[in-house]
Parts: sequence; C-alpha cells; structure tokens
Amino acid sequence: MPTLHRTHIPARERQAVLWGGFAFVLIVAPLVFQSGLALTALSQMGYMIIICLSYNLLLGQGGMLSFGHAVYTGLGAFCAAHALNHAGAEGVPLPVSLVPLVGGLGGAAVAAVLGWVSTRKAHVPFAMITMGVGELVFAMTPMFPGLFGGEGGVSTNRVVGEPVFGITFGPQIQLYYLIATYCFACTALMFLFTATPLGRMLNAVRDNPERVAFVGCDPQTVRYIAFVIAGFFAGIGGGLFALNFELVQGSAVGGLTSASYLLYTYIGGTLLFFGPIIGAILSVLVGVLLSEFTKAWALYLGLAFMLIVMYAPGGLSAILMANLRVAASGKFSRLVKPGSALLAATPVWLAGVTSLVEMTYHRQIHAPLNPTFRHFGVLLDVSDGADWAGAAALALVGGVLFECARRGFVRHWRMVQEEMHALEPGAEGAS
Amino acid sequence: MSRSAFALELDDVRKRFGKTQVITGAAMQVNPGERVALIGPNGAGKSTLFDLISGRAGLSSGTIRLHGERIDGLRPFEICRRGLARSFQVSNLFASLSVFDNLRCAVMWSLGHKYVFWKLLSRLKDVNGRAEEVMDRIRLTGKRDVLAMHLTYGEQRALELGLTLAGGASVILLDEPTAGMGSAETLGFIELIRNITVGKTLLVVEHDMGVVFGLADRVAVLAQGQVIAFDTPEAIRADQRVQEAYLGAVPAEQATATAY
Amino acid sequence: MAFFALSLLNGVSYGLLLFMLSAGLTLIMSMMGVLNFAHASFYMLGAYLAYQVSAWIGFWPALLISPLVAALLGAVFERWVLRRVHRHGHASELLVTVGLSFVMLEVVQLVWGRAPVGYRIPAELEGPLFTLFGSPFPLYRAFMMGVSILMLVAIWLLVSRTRIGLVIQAALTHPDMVQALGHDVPRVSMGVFGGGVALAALAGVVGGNAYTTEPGMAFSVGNIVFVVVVVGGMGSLGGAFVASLLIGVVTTFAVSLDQSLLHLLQAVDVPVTDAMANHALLALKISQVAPLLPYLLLVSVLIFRPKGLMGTRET
Amino acid sequence: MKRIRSLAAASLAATLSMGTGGAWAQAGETVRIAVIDPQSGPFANIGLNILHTLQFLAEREGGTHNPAGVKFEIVPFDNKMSGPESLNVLKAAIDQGIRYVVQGGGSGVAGALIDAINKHNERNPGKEVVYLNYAAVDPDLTNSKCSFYHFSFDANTAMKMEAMGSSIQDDKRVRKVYLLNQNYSHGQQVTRYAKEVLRRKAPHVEIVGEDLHPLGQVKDFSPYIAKIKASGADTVITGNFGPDLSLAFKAARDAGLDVAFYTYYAGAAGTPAAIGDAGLGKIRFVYPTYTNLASPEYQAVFNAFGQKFPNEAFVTSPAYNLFKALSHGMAKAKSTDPVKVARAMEGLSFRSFTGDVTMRASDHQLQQPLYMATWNKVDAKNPIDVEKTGNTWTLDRLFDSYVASTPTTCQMKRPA
Repeated sequence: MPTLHRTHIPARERQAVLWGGFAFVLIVAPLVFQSGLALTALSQMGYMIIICLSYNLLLGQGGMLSFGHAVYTGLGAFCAAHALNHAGAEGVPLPVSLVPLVGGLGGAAVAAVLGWVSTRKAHVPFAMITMGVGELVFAMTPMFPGLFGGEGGVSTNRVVGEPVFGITFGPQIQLYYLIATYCFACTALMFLFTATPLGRMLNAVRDNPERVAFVGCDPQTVRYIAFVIAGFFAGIGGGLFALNFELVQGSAVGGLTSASYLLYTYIGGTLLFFGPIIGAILSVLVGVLLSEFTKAWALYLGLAFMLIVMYAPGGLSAILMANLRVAASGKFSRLVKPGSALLAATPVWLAGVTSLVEMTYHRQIHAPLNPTFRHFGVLLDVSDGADWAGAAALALVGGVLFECARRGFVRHWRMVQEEMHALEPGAEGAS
Repeated sequence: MSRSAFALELDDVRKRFGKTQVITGAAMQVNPGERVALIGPNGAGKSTLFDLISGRAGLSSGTIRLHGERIDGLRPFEICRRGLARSFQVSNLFASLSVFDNLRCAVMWSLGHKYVFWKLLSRLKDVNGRAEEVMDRIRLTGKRDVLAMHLTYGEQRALELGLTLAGGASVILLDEPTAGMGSAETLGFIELIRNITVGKTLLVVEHDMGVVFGLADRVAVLAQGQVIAFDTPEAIRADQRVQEAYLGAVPAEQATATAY
Repeated sequence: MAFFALSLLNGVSYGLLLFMLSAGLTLIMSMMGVLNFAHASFYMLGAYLAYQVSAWIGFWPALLISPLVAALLGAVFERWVLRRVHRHGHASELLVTVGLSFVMLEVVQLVWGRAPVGYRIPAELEGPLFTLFGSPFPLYRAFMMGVSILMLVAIWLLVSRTRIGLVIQAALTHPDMVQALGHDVPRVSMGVFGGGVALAALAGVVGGNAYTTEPGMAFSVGNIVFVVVVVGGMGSLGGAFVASLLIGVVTTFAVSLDQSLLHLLQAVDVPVTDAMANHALLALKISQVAPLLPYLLLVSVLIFRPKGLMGTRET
Repeated sequence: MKRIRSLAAASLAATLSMGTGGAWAQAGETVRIAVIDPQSGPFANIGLNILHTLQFLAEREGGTHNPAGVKFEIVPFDNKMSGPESLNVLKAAIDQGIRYVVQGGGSGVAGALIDAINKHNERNPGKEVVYLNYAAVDPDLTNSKCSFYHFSFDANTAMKMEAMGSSIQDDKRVRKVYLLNQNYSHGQQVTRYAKEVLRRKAPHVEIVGEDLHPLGQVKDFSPYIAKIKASGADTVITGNFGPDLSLAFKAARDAGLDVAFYTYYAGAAGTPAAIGDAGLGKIRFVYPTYTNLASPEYQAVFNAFGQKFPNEAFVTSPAYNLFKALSHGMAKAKSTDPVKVARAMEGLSFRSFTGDVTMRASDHQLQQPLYMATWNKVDAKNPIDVEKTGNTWTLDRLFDSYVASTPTTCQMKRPA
C-alpha cells in the first residue's frame, strides 16, 4: 500500500497560517487596489463577509433556511444610525467605532423577539415564517417615519465627536480599516463559535433534531440561541453598512436583500466555514462592478445560481476544497491536461454566449442611439447580421468544445477520486 | 423526587392511532438494576411502547413513572434529563459529524454544559474524557474522525449504543440493538451490552430468543397491546399463553439459548 | 346591509382569485412536495403568451395555447433541471426555482420589453354581469371566479378520481415502491410539474388583462400565493381553497374597519394625550394594515398549527 | 463694399448672439453629466425612458444650439432604485471627474444624493458637484433639506396640490373629496397638503374619508372603491403610482364608480397603457406640460423623440427646462465650473415651451406654469395617441406660476 506522502501539517500551525493570511489580506488590500471605487468595494466586502457568515451560521451550521435575514441586518443598521445621530446630538459618550456594536445589540434584540416565533419550527415551515416576518417588517417600515425615516430613510454623519488618535472616520480609508477590524474579529468569533458546545450541538440539530432531544438538549432552544447570535453578527454587519453609507433606507430590510444573502452564501458554499466569504466577495463584485459593464447581470446571476445548485451544491468553496485535496494527494498532474482543455474551451463558449446576450440587450435598450458597442474589446454592431451569425457560431463551436473537454475532465476526475478514495477508506471530517 | 421501589412503572398505558387501539392497558414494574427483555410477535406494539415511555409519542391514557416521578406527557429531552435514554431500531445518528463528535454531543448535557457558547469544546476535559472512554468501550477509537454516515452497519449500531449510554442515564431502553447483525457479531455485541450496562436498569426489545434468555433477568411478553406475561425466562418458556401468542415459535430457538 | 353584502361578494371573489393564482402551486406542493418559487414567473409568462396569442389569433384560443406552452416549458425544466436536483433534497429543489424566477424575469423583459403591454379584456367579456345594491358586478370578474372553481374541480377530480392521481399521491411518499409496481414515476412527476405550471399560466391568461401585464407583475403577486398554500395546509387542496376564501374575506372586511388602538383606548375611556393621538403605532388603523393580515395569519398558523388548516404534514 | 460691411456686421452679431463672443473658455467644451436612475430591476422601464429622454435632449440642445456653445455628454449609472447603490455610483461618477449629476426617480434617492453631495462638496472644496433633479417632488428637498447645490425642475407635491386646490375651488361639482394614498412619505404628504389646501382654498368642500394602504401590497382595490362609493365622494385625490394607480382605476370602472380622479402620476411612462379605457373623462393629471400642449417647440421635441424611439414617448418635460437652465447658466457665468454656474442659475429666467420660467434663488425651485389635463378619447384638437391606447390628455386648465408657487422655509448655506 503506497504510504500517503501528504505532508500532514499539524492542525494548529495550519490554522495560524490561515488566519495570519486572512489578516494580511485585509490589511494589504487597500494598498494594492488604490482607486476610490476599489476602496468602496473593499469596504462593502468587509461587512458583507460578516453578514454572509452570520447567514451561514443559520443555513450551513444549523440547516435553517431563512428568507428574512435582511430584517436583522436592516434593523441593526437602523439602530446604529439612530445611535450615531444621538451620539452626535447630546454628546452621548458613544465613540463612532462602537456604533456597529449597537447595531449588533439591536440585531440580537430583534432576533430574540422574532426568533422566539421563528425557531419553533424547522425546514420549510421555518423558511415560511421568516418570509412572513420579513414581508411584515418590510411593509411596516414606511408606516413609521419616526423610526425609519419614511422614504428618505435615516441619514447620519459618521464624522462626529472628537477624533480618537486623530481618526475621524471621515475618509473612506479610515472607515475601511474599522470595517476590516470588525470583519476579522467577527469571522474569528464565528469560527470559534462552531468549536463551542452549542456550535457543535447546532450541527447535531442540523443533522438530526430528534436525536438531539434524546440526548437531553431541546433542539428549539439550540436553534433559538443560535438565531440570536446570528442576529447579533448580522446587526454588526448592518451597523457597518450604516456607517459606510451614512444612510439606511427601507430597502435594507427588503425581501430582495434577503434573497441576495441567500443566493451569494449558497454560491460561496454552505458546507465549509469559509464558503460565505467567497460568496460575500462575489456579491460585491457582481453588485458594484459587473452591473456597470452589463445590463444582463441579473440573467447571468440567475443562470450561475441554477448551475451551482444543480452541479455543485457545495458551492465554489467545495470545488476549491476538492481540488486542494487532489493537489494534496499529489495526483493533480493527472488533471492538468484535461483541465487545461477545459480552461481553453470555456472562454470560447462564454464569449459566444455573452456576445449573443449582450447584443440582445443592446438591441432593446440602446439600439436607436448607436447600434455598436464594445464587448471584450471587440466592436459589435447590433444591426449587422454578420455579427449575430458570428456570435452564434462562436457560441455553438465553443459549446461543442466545452462539452467534449468537460466530459474528458469528468472522466479523469472520477478516476482520480476513485484512486484517492481507495487510499483513505472513510474520508476524514468535511469541515 | 420520591424514590419509589421501582425504576420504571407502567400503569394501564393505552395508545390508539385514530380508531385502531395499539396499546390496550399495558402494565409493568421494573426494579432498579434489573435487566428486562421485551418480546412479542411483530406488530404487538413493542416499538410503540418504547415511543410512549421515551416521550416520542403521547399517551392516550394511563401513567408512566420513572423512579416514582410521572413522565408521561413530558417532552423527550425532559425525560432524558431525568435519567432515561433510548436507542433506535434504525440507527438515528448525527450523520455528518464524526464518531467522536457524536459522542461528545451525547455527553454534553449530562456533564452540565447545557448550551454553553463561551467555552471551547476542545478545552472541556470532562466531555472529551467521557467521550473517549465510551468510544473505547464500543471499540470505535480507530474510527474517531470518521463521519457517522461512512461507518459500516455494525459500527453504526455500536455508535447508536454509545450515544444511548454516553449520557450516563440510569434507565436504558434498547430497541433491537442487534437487528440485522450476523450471529457471530451478535454474540460479541451482547457481551458488550452486558458489561457496559452493569448496575443500570435495562429494557431491551429483542427477537433473538438466544439473546433474550441469555441476557434478561426477567422477560415481558407483549401481545395485542398488553403485557400478557412478565416473569423469569424459564417461567416464560413454560407459559402456555406465551406459546399460543407465538404459535409454537419457542421450541425452535431452544438450542441456541443453552449455548451460553 | 348593502355595504356588508358588497364586501362579502368582493371578499369571496378576491378569495377565488387568490385560489386561481395559487392552484398550480398547491398541486405541485401536494404531489411533489416542491415549493415552486418560480410559480409567479409562470403566471407572468402565461399573461405575456396570452397577450401574444390574442394579438395573433384571439383571446379564446389563448386560453388553451398559453397553458400548453407553459406546460411544455415546465416539463422540460422538470426533466433536465428539477430531476437532477431532486436527490439533493427539497431545499435544493426550492433554490433552483428561485434561480429560475430570476432568469424568467430577464427573458420576458428581453422578448416583450420593459414597459407594460396593452393586454386587454376581450370585448365580449366587458361590462357588468349584474347589479347588486346599485353597484355593478363585472362580468370578467365572474368569469375569473368560474375559472377558479373549474380549476378546483379539475384538480380534485384528477387527484382523487383518476388512476394518475392515485399513482401521484402514492409516489409522493413511497416513490420506490410505486416504481417497483411498474409506474414510470419520473414521467408522472414531469406531468405533475407541467400541469401545475400550466395552471399558473392559465391564471396568467385570465388575470393578466384584469391586472396589468408588465415585468413587475410577478413581483407584485409576490408571496401571497405561499401564504395560501401554507395556511391551507401544505399539500391539501381543500385547505388551500378554504384559506384563499378566508384571506379574501378577512382582508376585504379589514379594509372597511377604520378603528385603531386609539379608538380602543377611548372605548375604555383612557385619557388620550396629544402625544398619544399622533403616535404612529396607536393611530395605525386596521384598514391601513389590511393587506398585511395574510402574512400575520401565515406566521400565526405556522406557530400554532404548522400542518395548516387542513394539512396532513409539516414539510 | 457696403454689402461686405453688412455681412461682417451680421456675422459678428450672429457670433455675439450665439455665444456672446467666441472667446469664452467653455465654448465647444463637452460637459459630462452623470444620470443616476434605475436601469435594471423592477423600475427599469421608467429609468430607461428617462435615460433616452436625457440623451435625446443632450444631442438636441448640445453644441451650437445653446447660448453657451457647450456640448453635453450623458454618462448613465444604474442605481437599481436604491439609496445606498446611488451613493456607490455617485462616488464612481466623482472618481471619473464628472461634476454634474441628474436624477429624478424617487425622493428617497434624491434625499440621499443631497446629503452625500453636501458632504462631498464640504470635504472637497474646488471639486464641487451640482445636482439637477427633474422629477423627485418631495417638498422637503427644497425646504428642510434644501441645498445650494440642488436644483429642482419639477413642481413639488405642495405646488401641484395648490393647482388642484384652485381647480376644485372653481369647480362647483366638487362637494365631497376622498383621499386614497400609499402609506409612505409621498402618500402621507399628499394627504396632509390636500387637507391644508382644501381648508384654505375650498372650505365648502368636505373630506369624507381617507385611506393609507401599504405600498405595492394591494392586489384588489374593490374594497377601497366600495368604501369610496359608500362615503358618497364625488372626487378622489391620489398620489399613487404604477400598479397601485392603474389597479385602482380598473376597480373603479368595474364598480361603476362615477368620480373625478385628481392624480400626480397618471401620465408617467407605462401607466396610460395600463389604464386603457378605464376612467375616460374622469382621470385628471397635473404636470408642467401635457401631450397636446399647443406649443410648436414642444410638438417639435415630442415628434422628434417619437421618431428616434418608436415605442416610447417624450413625457418628462422638466428635463427640457433642465438643459435650458444649464446652458443659459453657463452662458451667464461664462464658465462650466459648477459653483459659478449654480450662482448664475439663481434667479435666472429663460424661455420654456410656453412663456418664461424662473429658477427661484431662495430655494432653487423652478417657478413654472402647471397644466391640468384629462384622459379622453383622441379627437381633432388633441390628435396625439398616448401609448397606443386610442386615448390622450386634453387640456382642462392652465395655472400661472404664481398660482402654484408656495412659500419656502429654506435657509441654505451658500459657499463663500
């Protein structure tokens, strides 16, 4: 039996490297991406990571599919905005840096009240309750202008109180580092939570709530406490949202916002702890950047989400982890050839398909003004039949190439998996 | 909690699903530390009775007492906390957790850690120690980090037993622990049950008469929803009514019982 | 008395409209245990297909063609997408339909543009049917109620009186055994999903011209259909029908109640200060929250009776 | 010789009138304008109609056609109708060096932009940005939230209510009014101003009932219509828009409710198509212009836009005044620097479709005449078919600027 030559780095060192790397990336990122828009995007990624991780605390760790998570981020944001306004007014000794905590407490308080109602049930009834509660809260916000500021929402100013060590949080870079600090702290806390008795019991409730009852714990209480903790971190994310935009509107608690948390957390991957981090980064890339380049971003997002649910229910993080496992077992060289064929075919197919989609959108929206537009550097003319035919042909050829490459890759992939499985009967723990 | 003479008492327990009467007035008293085997033809209501005692199903009428305290109507985790643990006919494990984690979850409540989220599980010496100990006794230490769903059938049955006993309950209910096992494996497993439940009150549902007569101090026979006989194994073997209920199934198993 | 009768009539007719909107969802939920989040999108597709067909051929053929086309699309979706996801469990099935609803909204906007389309009620169905206490009751609304009742009867017959119905019901809980008995369960569920989606499209054909046919119509139908299915009891046809009527009547009558907590306080002659008078919560009138009562009902039913009014199971 | 001299004089005069002297810094310069409105998501169709309108006007009013001789370039940004996203794209626009922002879809976004632009201008002197608003009508924008850098080109909720009040004052048929609105800031404001204006201008009219329903949640308006009918109202005032407006009209027609509707948004893109034949002769709409406005300039713009965008219509007329004000302001300020142009635009009067309009200096709210139009069948005098419905907007009344003008409580901070 060939001995496993996988370098088995003891867990403690591997953790230290991972967390050190995470901190390093958070610190260096704004120095690498200098532009204003990049800084805005990075700040949003910071608090979206917290929100998506808090969402996965429910979905991935607890098996609780929530359709109303925006209620807790949104109301947390409103609490933070009001706290900031009051901090400015009567000089309540609340430093700006602690405002997200007020958001967190707000989120936790709302979760404590609404959670009592939601966590009585699991699976589909739970999802339906969260949807009902979300719809109620969203529809009620415009009715209380005092609390939610009506259509204009609650605006606030983060430059308030005397600066602490010269930090006023006015410029975006200072706010970014506040968000980065919170992001690191909350990610670490949520990771540690999964290693606490309640965290592990939450996984048990996810797998088998009935058996949890027979080992002495009340599944509903486990879900309820986890729901309040998730509400706390969601509220912190909301508080940072309020600081970042200095404005919180009714849409912050809306159904579309909840759906986006679900979508991106699922795309990132719910099985592995770091999955939602990938999802959060993706959500900002799509929301801030992609929607500037194409009007069809919603179509791409819908299609991508369907493909992921169909072919990679574990999300991008599961794909990444699977490849890392293959690499760790030293068999990656076997996949290089089919993998490169796949990587070569994909852009051809994508170029064809996206050109067709973009031309359809352009024909509908901008055609009367100018029929031409630039797509990946190529000038396409919507009124010219040849471009349509060209794009269609590219999509067809690309599609065929892609399908062949995909089949080849899958065949090799399965062989490698079988070999690896033969080496280690009973694979080790997933997360 | 008044310490009555009996560990477990069933008094005129009835259960009906809609119009069909499943348990029609079962009564039984089990002494502390006693090993009782619950036998009866298929469909006699053995598993239903277990569900009633463990709170998985609600009673239609009658009372159940654990160490003298009424537990009918309580929810499963309330009953478990009072010292009664049960296993399941079909392995009911935490599928995506490792063997060690399964056992750690089972011991957490009994060691008083309830819903703690401000301490790290890895630092709880008592939880890890107890889980290691149970894992050794059910001989699954080699599969410590294997996910429950990747275990073989026999290993899953062993883990099922481990989860039931890890909580340190005084009254143990085992629902066909050796179901689906080969005869060689069964012998080893019965030995395991015997020495792991020393000093505890045991109620076992079992079809294999060899196991029943080898393990049990007393045997309760359930038929048509009632306990028609509750006596020592020898008395039960000779009991006329039991033979009718089983239509002569007893003699065929005679040989294996004497093998012990 | 006149106002009461009118409100009752409006309530019942709105209830039947709600049932028409959610009938397809109930069928799929009860037969396949799948909550189809793209149900409202198929309703929108049905309306747009009807607009297109009635522009070419006429309204009446559209009543048949639009649901058929939708059923075809639904069957294709079930065959190549839903079936593949089935083994990952109900959550994945539900999520893939969320993705589908995004895609359908964009495709419909691509084909028919982003502005509302002029899909009108046909001339022969214009005007009032009868007049009750001086206010006319529109013929088209009665037509819609008829279609709704027709759907109820059709589903009930399919489910309880036909062989397919029995096979479907059995396949929900014991698919392997039913397959072992020689029924092609995958094709049956393809048929069921296609049928459910066809009902959604039919609701679109009938409701599209009464409401407005625009890309936002799926969004504005929103989650009310889930309230009907869940409150009625997941998988229970009768429950969904009773729930729709209940929601229809309750919301309609709630609109006419202008009382608020303030009136309640005054009724028990509690001194009302100015601050209390214009406090947003106290002054909130029942009529102001009427359209939200269904969601309040949803949450309370799920807590106290998760099986729903006439449901048989929780998920 | 004389002919040559006269030719020279004529050409000099022409250049003078065209650009008051060609030696200006800004003549021939291209001014980039960021348009922040929804271009995807549920409100996409309104956003795209407005984007095409602005692009069309930028081309039409650009270059030699305007007194400042500047060219306009429209740079669209999609805010998906959300406040925070608008602030995101505002930062992106400022990063690209754009110093003029145009928006109109929603007062919530408008309030957010005013806040953000005030903060930006305060924190970045020399890089100020000016915000021109062609449709957000919340009166707070030019009162409590007014700003030196914000100009409002559409008549706000209170001004339109003044016009409605005057119309009701002179219309003897109006005895009982019912207020039907969405329960959010705009709806609440319409309710408040209606009571205040009617108490002042038409005390004989009784308000027989009011309803505030959640925004976008009502699937069936028949109970509300039954309530209106039971109240005996002969007129309904509503600030509703989109489905909440068209469904109300359909329910009213189905229930045979014979009342006049005074609305704010019946003319918005998409709503006429949804209304169809419901409420012919009953639905009224107050706006700075109406489809069959007897103004050659308006008809020219309307037809030219129709040719360029066949299945759309030129609806947002305040955008026209926006470009006029901008070009005259730049000509007067002899520069395209936002602060100078803003100061130049204060108190500026210029020719609009029908007569002169003035940008009031105290709160930067354009004072302009308003038209009350009614939804009727197309006829000889009103030939333009709106959104293929066979119907159109016919004139009821013209209200001069002073009728609709409202006092302001604005104390804006002016730059040094």
